[in-house]
Amino acid sequence: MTIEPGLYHLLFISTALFFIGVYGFFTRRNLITMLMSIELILNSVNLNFIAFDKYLWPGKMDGLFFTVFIIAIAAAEAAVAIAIIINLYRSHQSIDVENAEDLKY
Amino acid sequence: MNLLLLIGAPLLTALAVLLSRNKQQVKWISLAGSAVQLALAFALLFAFRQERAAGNNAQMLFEQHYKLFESLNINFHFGVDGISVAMILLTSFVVIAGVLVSWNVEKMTKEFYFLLLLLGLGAYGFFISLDLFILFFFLEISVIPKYLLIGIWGSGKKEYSANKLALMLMGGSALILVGMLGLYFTTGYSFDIMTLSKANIPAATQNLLFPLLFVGFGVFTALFPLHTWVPDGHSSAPTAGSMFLAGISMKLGGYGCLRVATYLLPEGAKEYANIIIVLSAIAILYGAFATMMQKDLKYINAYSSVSHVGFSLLGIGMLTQTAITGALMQMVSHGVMTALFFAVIGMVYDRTHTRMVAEMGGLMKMMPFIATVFFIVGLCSLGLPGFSGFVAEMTVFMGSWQNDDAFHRIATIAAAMSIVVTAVYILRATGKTMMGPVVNAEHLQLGDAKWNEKLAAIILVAGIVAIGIAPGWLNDLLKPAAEEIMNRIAGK
Amino acid sequence: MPNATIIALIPLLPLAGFLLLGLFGRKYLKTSSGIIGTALLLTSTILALYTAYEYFFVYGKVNGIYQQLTPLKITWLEFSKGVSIDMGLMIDPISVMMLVVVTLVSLMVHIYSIGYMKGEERFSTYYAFLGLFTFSMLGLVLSTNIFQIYIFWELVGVSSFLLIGYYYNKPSAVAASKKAFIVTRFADLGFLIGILILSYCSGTLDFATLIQRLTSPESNEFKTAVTYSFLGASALTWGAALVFIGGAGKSAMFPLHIWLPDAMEGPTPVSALIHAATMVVAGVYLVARLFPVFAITTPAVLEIIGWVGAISAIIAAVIACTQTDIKRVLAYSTMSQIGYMMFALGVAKYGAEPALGYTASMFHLFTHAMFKALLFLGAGAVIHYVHSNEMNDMGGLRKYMPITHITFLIACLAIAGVPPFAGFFSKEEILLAAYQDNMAIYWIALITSGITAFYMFRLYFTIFWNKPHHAHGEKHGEGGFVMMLPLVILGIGAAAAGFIPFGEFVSSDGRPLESHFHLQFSILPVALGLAGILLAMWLYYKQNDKPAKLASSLGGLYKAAYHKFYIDEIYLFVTKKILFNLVGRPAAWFDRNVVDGFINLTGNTTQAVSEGIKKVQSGKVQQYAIYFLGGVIVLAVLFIYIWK
Amino acid sequence: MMSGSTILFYLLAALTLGCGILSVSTRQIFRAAIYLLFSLIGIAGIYFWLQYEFIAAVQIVVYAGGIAVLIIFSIFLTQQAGEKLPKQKIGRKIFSALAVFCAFALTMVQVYQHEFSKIITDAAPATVRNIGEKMLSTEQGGYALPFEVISMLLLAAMVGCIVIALRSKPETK
Amino acid sequence: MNEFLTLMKSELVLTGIIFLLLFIKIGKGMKNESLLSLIQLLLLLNFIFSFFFNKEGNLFGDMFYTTPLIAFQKSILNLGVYLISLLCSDWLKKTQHLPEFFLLMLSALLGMFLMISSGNLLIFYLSLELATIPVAAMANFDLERKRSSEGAMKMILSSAFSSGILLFGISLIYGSTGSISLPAISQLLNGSPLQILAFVFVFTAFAFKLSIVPFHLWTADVYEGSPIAVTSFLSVISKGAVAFIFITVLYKVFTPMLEIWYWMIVILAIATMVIGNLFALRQQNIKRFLAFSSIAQVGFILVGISNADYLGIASVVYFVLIYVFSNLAAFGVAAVIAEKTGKENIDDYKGLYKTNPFLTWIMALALFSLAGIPPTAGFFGKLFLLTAGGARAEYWFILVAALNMIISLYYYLRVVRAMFMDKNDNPVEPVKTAPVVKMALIICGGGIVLVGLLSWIFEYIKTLQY
Repeated sequence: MTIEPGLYHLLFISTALFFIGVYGFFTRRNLITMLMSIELILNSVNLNFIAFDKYLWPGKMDGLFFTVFIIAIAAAEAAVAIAIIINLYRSHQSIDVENAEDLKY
Repeated sequence: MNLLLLIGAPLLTALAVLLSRNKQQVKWISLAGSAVQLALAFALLFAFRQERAAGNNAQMLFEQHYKLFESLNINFHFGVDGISVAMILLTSFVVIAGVLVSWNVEKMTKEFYFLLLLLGLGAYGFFISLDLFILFFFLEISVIPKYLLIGIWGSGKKEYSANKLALMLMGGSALILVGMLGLYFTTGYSFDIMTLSKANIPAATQNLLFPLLFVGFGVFTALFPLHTWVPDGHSSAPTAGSMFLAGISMKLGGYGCLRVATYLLPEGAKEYANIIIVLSAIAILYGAFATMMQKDLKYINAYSSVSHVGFSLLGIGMLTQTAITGALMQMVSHGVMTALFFAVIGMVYDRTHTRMVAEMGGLMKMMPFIATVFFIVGLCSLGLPGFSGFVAEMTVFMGSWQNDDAFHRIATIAAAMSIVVTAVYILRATGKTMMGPVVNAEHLQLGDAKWNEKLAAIILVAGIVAIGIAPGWLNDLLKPAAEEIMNRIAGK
Repeated sequence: MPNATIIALIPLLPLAGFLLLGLFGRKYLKTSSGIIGTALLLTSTILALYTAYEYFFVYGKVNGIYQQLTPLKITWLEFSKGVSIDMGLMIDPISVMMLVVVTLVSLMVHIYSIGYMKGEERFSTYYAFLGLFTFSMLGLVLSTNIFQIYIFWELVGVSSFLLIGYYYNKPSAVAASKKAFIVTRFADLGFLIGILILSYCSGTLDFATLIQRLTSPESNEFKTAVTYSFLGASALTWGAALVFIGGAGKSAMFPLHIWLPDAMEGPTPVSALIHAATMVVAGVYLVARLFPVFAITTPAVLEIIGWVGAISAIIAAVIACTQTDIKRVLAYSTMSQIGYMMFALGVAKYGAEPALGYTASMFHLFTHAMFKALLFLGAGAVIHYVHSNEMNDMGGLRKYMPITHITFLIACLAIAGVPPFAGFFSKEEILLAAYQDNMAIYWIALITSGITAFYMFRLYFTIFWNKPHHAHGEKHGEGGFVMMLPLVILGIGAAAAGFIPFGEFVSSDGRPLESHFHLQFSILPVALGLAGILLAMWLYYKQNDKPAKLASSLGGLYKAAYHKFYIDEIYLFVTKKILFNLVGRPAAWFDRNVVDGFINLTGNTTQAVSEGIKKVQSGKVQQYAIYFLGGVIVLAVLFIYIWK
Repeated sequence: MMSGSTILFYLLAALTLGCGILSVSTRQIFRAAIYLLFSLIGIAGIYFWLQYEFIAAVQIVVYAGGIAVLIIFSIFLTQQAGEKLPKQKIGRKIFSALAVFCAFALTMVQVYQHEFSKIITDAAPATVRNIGEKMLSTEQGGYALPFEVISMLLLAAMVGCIVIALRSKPETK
Repeated sequence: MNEFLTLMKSELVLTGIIFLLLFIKIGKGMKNESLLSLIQLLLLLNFIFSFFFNKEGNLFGDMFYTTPLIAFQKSILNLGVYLISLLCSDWLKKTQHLPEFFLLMLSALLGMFLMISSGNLLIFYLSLELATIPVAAMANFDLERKRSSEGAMKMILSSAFSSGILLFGISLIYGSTGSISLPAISQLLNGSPLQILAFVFVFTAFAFKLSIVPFHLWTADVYEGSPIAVTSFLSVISKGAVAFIFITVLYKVFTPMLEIWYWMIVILAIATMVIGNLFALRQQNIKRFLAFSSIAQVGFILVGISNADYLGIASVVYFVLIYVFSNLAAFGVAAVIAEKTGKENIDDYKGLYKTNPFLTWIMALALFSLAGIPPTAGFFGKLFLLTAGGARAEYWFILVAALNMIISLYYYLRVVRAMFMDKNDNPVEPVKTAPVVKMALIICGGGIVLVGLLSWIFEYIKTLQY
C-alpha cells in the first residue's frame, strides 16, 4: 500500500462506511435513523463505483452512471420509506422499531 | 382389449356421480358403474386367457403407448400380464362390494361414492401402468380419497387416523419417488418398466435404490415396522373405506414391491432378501400375537391384515418362483378376504353399534346369514382348505421351503406357526360374537343382512371360494408372470 | 378296472348333500333334510360296498398282491415341475376298508339322527355338516397326494369344529369346539412342516412316488435327503416325526388328547361318528398310509409312535375308570383304543410276518369302529331317555331299553376282548404283534386290556343294573325304529366282524398275511379281561359304597386320574399365562407404544422443533437484518474457505 | 512525503468516516441527521477530489438538498427532534458490532487479496457533455432505458407516497 | 423503430395502461366498479396480447433482450395479475385508491418485465427496485390498519438493506470484471475469492426476494400485514418473476461458478424447505400460513433450479405457472372469506364445507396442488422439479425434498381437515361469491386440474427458446 491515496484507500473508506451503515441499521431503534443508516450504505456503494470507475475502467462510465441512478433510487426509496414511517407513526404514535412487532412468530 | 376402458369406466362413473341429482341416482350409477367394471375385468380375464391360449407369449399383453411428457420420456404405457389381470379382477370385486355395502351412507352420499370410485380408478390405473411415472401418479391419486373417506365418514379417532395414514403413505411415496428418479437417471432417462427391466443397472446402484423402493411400497403394504397406520386407519375408516384400504390399497404396495422393486432391481433384492424375510416373519407372528389381544373387531382384522400381508412379503423375500406366485395369490386372496371381513364387521356394527367383542354374543341366532359369512371369512383367514387363504399360504410355504438353508427354513416355520395363532384369535372372535349366549338383550331385535349386503357378501365369498376350490386358473395367471420375474432375478 | 365315476361319487354325494342342505335346507328342506341326507349317504354306502367287493374280489389282486390303484388324478395346483397338489382317488386295501367303515358308520349315524335330532331348530344344518364331514373324511381316505390328505384333514377338522359347536349358544360347546380345533391345528402345524420336509426330500407330493423314492436307498432323492440333518436327526426323521405329530393330534394321542373328552359337547351321534369311529382314527390311517416310510426309512420314529400309542392307551384307560360322564368315559376309551392301534403300528415291521402289527392295527380300527360307534349310539339312546350324561342319574335301565341294553353289552364284551366278539380277534393280534417286538409295550397293553374291561363294565353295570328298576317312571324308553336299527346293525357287526379273515385283505405290502391263533397266548389277556369284568361287577352290580371306599383308599392316584392327570391345567397355564400374558400382551403393547410410539414421536418432535424455533421470527426487523448478514457471512466463509 | 492532495484526501476520509460513526452512535436524533449530512458532504468532497465534479454536484444537490432535508422534516413530523433516542440493548450492540466487524474484515481481506486487473492512477474525467450524451443514447453503452425506468420508478414512488400520505383525510371520495 | 415496438411490446402496453390510469386518476372520471371492469378488461387483453408478436432480440445495446421463453414468462405474470384483479375485486371495489393501486401494481409488474428482460446489472437493479418500492407502498394500502403499515415498513427497510448488499456485490463484480453487462460478465468471471464474495452478496439479494432461508424473515410479517391482494401479488407474481431472473442470472451469468452455486442452492433449498415447513405447521392466520407454505415452495423451486440445465428452467417455469393457479386459488378463497366475514384464521374455516362447498373444493384443490397430490397439476410441477434436481444423482437431496413433502402435506391437510371434518358451532356463513370472482376461481381450479394433465403445456414450455 502506498501512501499516495489510491484504489485501496477508497475501497477501505467505502467498505468501512458500508459496515458503519450496517451497524447503524442493526442498532438504531428509531426508524428514521435506520433509514439514515441505509443512506450511508448506499453512499458507500456509490463511492465504490466511483472508485472503480476512476481507477480501473475509466473509459466506460458504467460506474458513474450506476452512481447517478443509485442516488436517484435512494431518493425515491427514502421518500416512500418516510411516507410509510410517518403513516406508521400516525397509527402507532411511535417510530421505535422495537414497538413495531405485532407481526411475529 | 382396450385397457383404457378400465380407467375410463370408473372415471365416467365418478363423473356421472358428480353430475347426478339425488342419492338414489348416485347409488345406482355407482352400482351400475362398478358392475361394468366387474364385467370389464372378467372380459379382460377371458381375453387374456384367449390370447395366451392362442400362443401369444409376450410378457405383456394389450400394450398401449401414448405419449405424455415426451421430452421427459414419460408415456402412458399400459399393458397387463397375469399379475395385473388378477389384481384388476380383485379390484373390481372389492369395488362392487364396497359400493353395495355403502348403500345406507346418508352423509354426503355423492362425495362418498365419488371418492370411492376415485380410489378404484387409482387402483385400476396402477395395475395397468407400465410406466413408473404413471404408476406413481395412480398410486398417489388414491391417497387423498383415503384421507377424506376416513376423516369425514370414519369413526373413533378418525382425524388422527386419517392424518397418520396420509402422512405415512406419503412418506412411502417419497421414498418411491426418490427410488424412481434414481432408476430414471441411472438408466438413461426412462420410466418404462419394460425398458428398465432390460437395463443393466450396476449392483451398487441397485443396492442403493432397492431399499428406497421396497420400503416405500412396503409402507403401503404394512411392512413391519411401518405398519402402524394399518390398525388405526382401518379401524377408523367407514366400512367401504376399510375394504378398499385393506383389499386394494395394501395390494398396491405389494404389487409395487414385486413389480418395481424386486423385478427391476434383482441384485438389490438378493442383497436385502434376508432382511425382508426377517421383517415379514416378524410381522406375521407378531401381527398374529398382537391380534390375539385386540378387543375391537376392526382392530382384530387390521392386525390380522398385518400378519397376512406378511406372507406376501415373505413370499417376495424368498425369491423362488413358487413363493412369488404364492405371494401374489396371497395378495389376491387377502384382498378379497379382508374386504369381506370388513364388510361383515361393518354389517355387524351397523346393527349392534359396537365393535367390541365383549359386548356381543350369540349373534348367529339373530343374523344367521351374517354369522355364516363371518364364519366363512374367519375360516378363510385361518387358512382352511376350500378357501383362498389356504391355497396362497401353502404356495408361499412350498416356495419358501425350496430355499434349503436353515435360515429360510426357520423363517418359514416361524411364519407357519402363525396359522395356529390365527386359529386362536379367529375362533375367539367368532366364538365370542357369533356363538355363545346372547349378551345384550337389545340385540335380540336385530335383523339379518339386507339384499345389498347379501349381494356384496356373496360376490366376495364367490371370489374366495373360486380361488379356494379351483386355484388352477389363478395359478395359471400368476405363475408364468412370476416366472418372468424369477428369470430376471436369476439373471436369465 | 375301477370305475372312477363310481368311486368319485362316494365322497361327492355327501358333498352334494352338504351344499343342498346348507344353501336351501334352512328355508325349504327343513323337515326332509334327514331323509335327503340319509338317502344320499345310503347311495354312497352301497357304492362303497360295491367298490370294496369289486376291489377285493374282482380286480384288486394282481399276482397275489393287492395293488394300489389311482383311477383318477387331477392336478389341482402345480407349484413347480413335478411338485403339485393333485386331487385324486387312491384305491388300496386300507382306503377301501376305510371307505366301508366311514360310509357305514356315517350311514348309521344319519339314520339314528333322524330320531335323535328330531325337532332341533337347525336340523338341516346338522345334516349339512354331517354331509360335509362325510365328504371330507372320504376325501381324506381316498387321497393320492400328501397335500390332498392335508386338505381333507383340515376340512375334517373344521367339520368336527362345526359339529362340536353345534349347540352354539352353549358356552361349554363353544369352548370345546375351539379347543378341538386349536389343538388339532397345532398338531397340523407339525404335519404341514413334515409335509414340507418330506416333499422337499422326495421332490414330490404324490404318495406313491414319495413312498417309492423315500424307501429305496438307491434313489437320488433318498441319497440327498439323508445328507440333511438338523439337531442330530436326519431331515427325513424330522419330517416323519412331524407328520406323526399331525396324526397324533387328530387321533388324540398323549399329550395332544385334551380336546377329545371336551369334544363330547357335540351331539352324541356326532361323537359316535367323528370322535369314535372315523375322524379320530385318521392319525392311524395317516401312519398306515406312510407306513413304508416309517418302517423302512425312519424306524426311530416308528418306535416313538409305538411308545406314544402305548402310553396313551394306558393313561386314557386309567382316567376312564374315574370319570362319571358316560360320554367322557367313552371318549377316554376311544383314546385308549386308538393308542392300541397306534402302538400296533409302532411295533410292526414292513412286509410279511413281522408286519402283523400293521394288519392288526387296521383290523382293530375296523372292529373298533363298529363297537365304539355302537357304544356311543347306545349311550346316546340312554342320554336321550335320561336327559343326562351323568352316570349317577342312571341305573337299572335294562328293562326300559332292552335292545339298547343287549347291543351295549355286545359292544362292551367286544371292547373287553371277550371271545368270540370282534374286539377279541383284533386285540389278540395286536398283543401278539407287541409281544413279538417289544415286551414293555406288550405288558402295558396287557394291563390296559384288563383296565379296559373293568371300566367298560363299570359303565355297563352302572347304567343298566346298579339301581332298582323303578327308578325311572316311563315304561318304554327306547327311541323309535330309526334309532334302534343302527344299534342292531352295528351290534351284528360288533359281534361278527372278528371272523373276517382280515389278514387276507389288508397287509403292509399287499400280500395276504396268515392269521394265526395261539390259544395259549390268548389265555392271559382273556383272563385279565374277565377279571376286570368281575371286579366291575363286584363293585357296581348293586348300589353300594365300595367304589367310594376304593377311591379314597387309592387317594392321590384316584384324584390325579379323576383330574385327567392335570394335563388340561398344564395346557391352560401354557396358553393363558405364557402365550397370552407373556407373548400376546407384550406384543400388542409393544406395537401401540413402541412402534407406533416411534411414529408418533417423529410427528411430535417435528411439532416441538417447530415450536422451539418460532422465536427466530421475532417480528423485529433489525434481527431479521442480523440474520441476513449472518447468512451472508456464513455462505461467504463456507464457499471461500471451506468448500474447496 | 504527503502532498497536499493526499492530506486533503485523508481529511475527507476522516470527515466521512468520523461523521458516519457519530451519525450511527449519537443519541440525539437531530445531531445524527446533521452528522449524516456532514458525512455525505465528505463523500461529495471525495468525489471532487477524484475529479468527478458532476457526481459531486449531484451528491450535494440530492443528498444535502433533498434527502437530508427530507429526513430532518420527517424528524420534525414525528415530533422527536429534542428527545434522546431510546437506548439499544447492550447485547444487541455488541453482537451487531461483532458481526459487522467480521463481515468487514472478511470483505477487506478479500479486497486486499484481489489482484485488480489494472490500476490507472489518473483517468480522464467524465465531462458533463459526455454524460449527457450517453444518458440519452439508445445505442450500445447508452443509458436511455435506465433513464426511462427511473422515471417510471419516481412516478410510482410519488404516487405511492401521495396515497399513503393522503390518509389524513380519508373521506375525500 | 418497428423492432422497438415488437420487442418491448409487453412493457409498452403496460406503460400505456399505467398512463391511462394516471389520466383517469387526474380526471377523476370513473366510479370504482366501472373502472375495475375496465382494468380487468385491459388486463385480459394485455394477457391475450402477450402471446402475439413474440420475437427474439436485443435493444439498447444489450440492456434489454427478449426471447420466446421470456415472453412466455411475462404471459404467466400477466395472467397472474389478471387473476388477482378478478379474485380481489370485492376488496378492490371498496378501496379508496383503486387507480393508484393498479398504477403501483402495474409499475411493479413493469419492473418485473424489465427485470426478466434485463441484460445489464444496472437495468436489473433499477427494475428490481421498480418491482419493489411500489409494492412496499401497496403493502401499506390498508391505511387504517397498523399492521399494514408495520408490514410495509418491514418490507421497505429490509429490501433497502438487501439492495444495499446487492449493490455492494454488484460494485465488487464491476470492480473485478469491469463490466455490468451480463453476457460480458459471464466471460470475465474467474472465480476468485472476491468474486465469490460478490456473488454471495448478489445471491443473497435474490434469496431475499425469493424468501430463501435465512433471508426470508420479512416474508411472513409482510404477507400477514398486507391486504390479500398485495399478499397474493407478492407471493405469486413477484416470486415468479424473481425466480425467472434468478435462473437466468445463475445459468447464464454465473456459469463459471456452477459448483459453488449448486451447493449453495442445495444447502439453502434444504434449509428453506425445512424451515418453511416447520413454521407453517403452527400458523393460525391463513395469510401467514400461506406465506410459510410459499417459502417451502420456494425451497422446491430451488431443487429444480439446482439442475443447471434446460430441464431446470422448464420445470421452474412450469411450476411457477402451476403455482400461479394454485396459490391464487387459495388466496382467492381466503380473500372472499376475509372480505365478507373478516375471518382470516384457519380455525374459522372449520365446517366450511357445510356452508360453502364451492369455496371449500377450490381451496382443497389448491392445497392439494400445493402439496403435490395428483391429479392436480402441483403433482407434476413438483415431480418435474425433483426430476430436474435429481439429475446430478444426489439422491439424498431429493430424498430430503421428498420427505419435506410429507410435512407440507401435514399442514395442508390441517386446513382440509378444518374445512371438511371439524365441527364448528359458528361456521362461516354462506358467502355469496361475485360472478367475476367465481369465474376466476373456476379458472384457477381448471388450471390446477388441467395444466398437469394437458402435457403439451409442459412440452410447449420446453420447446420455447431460451
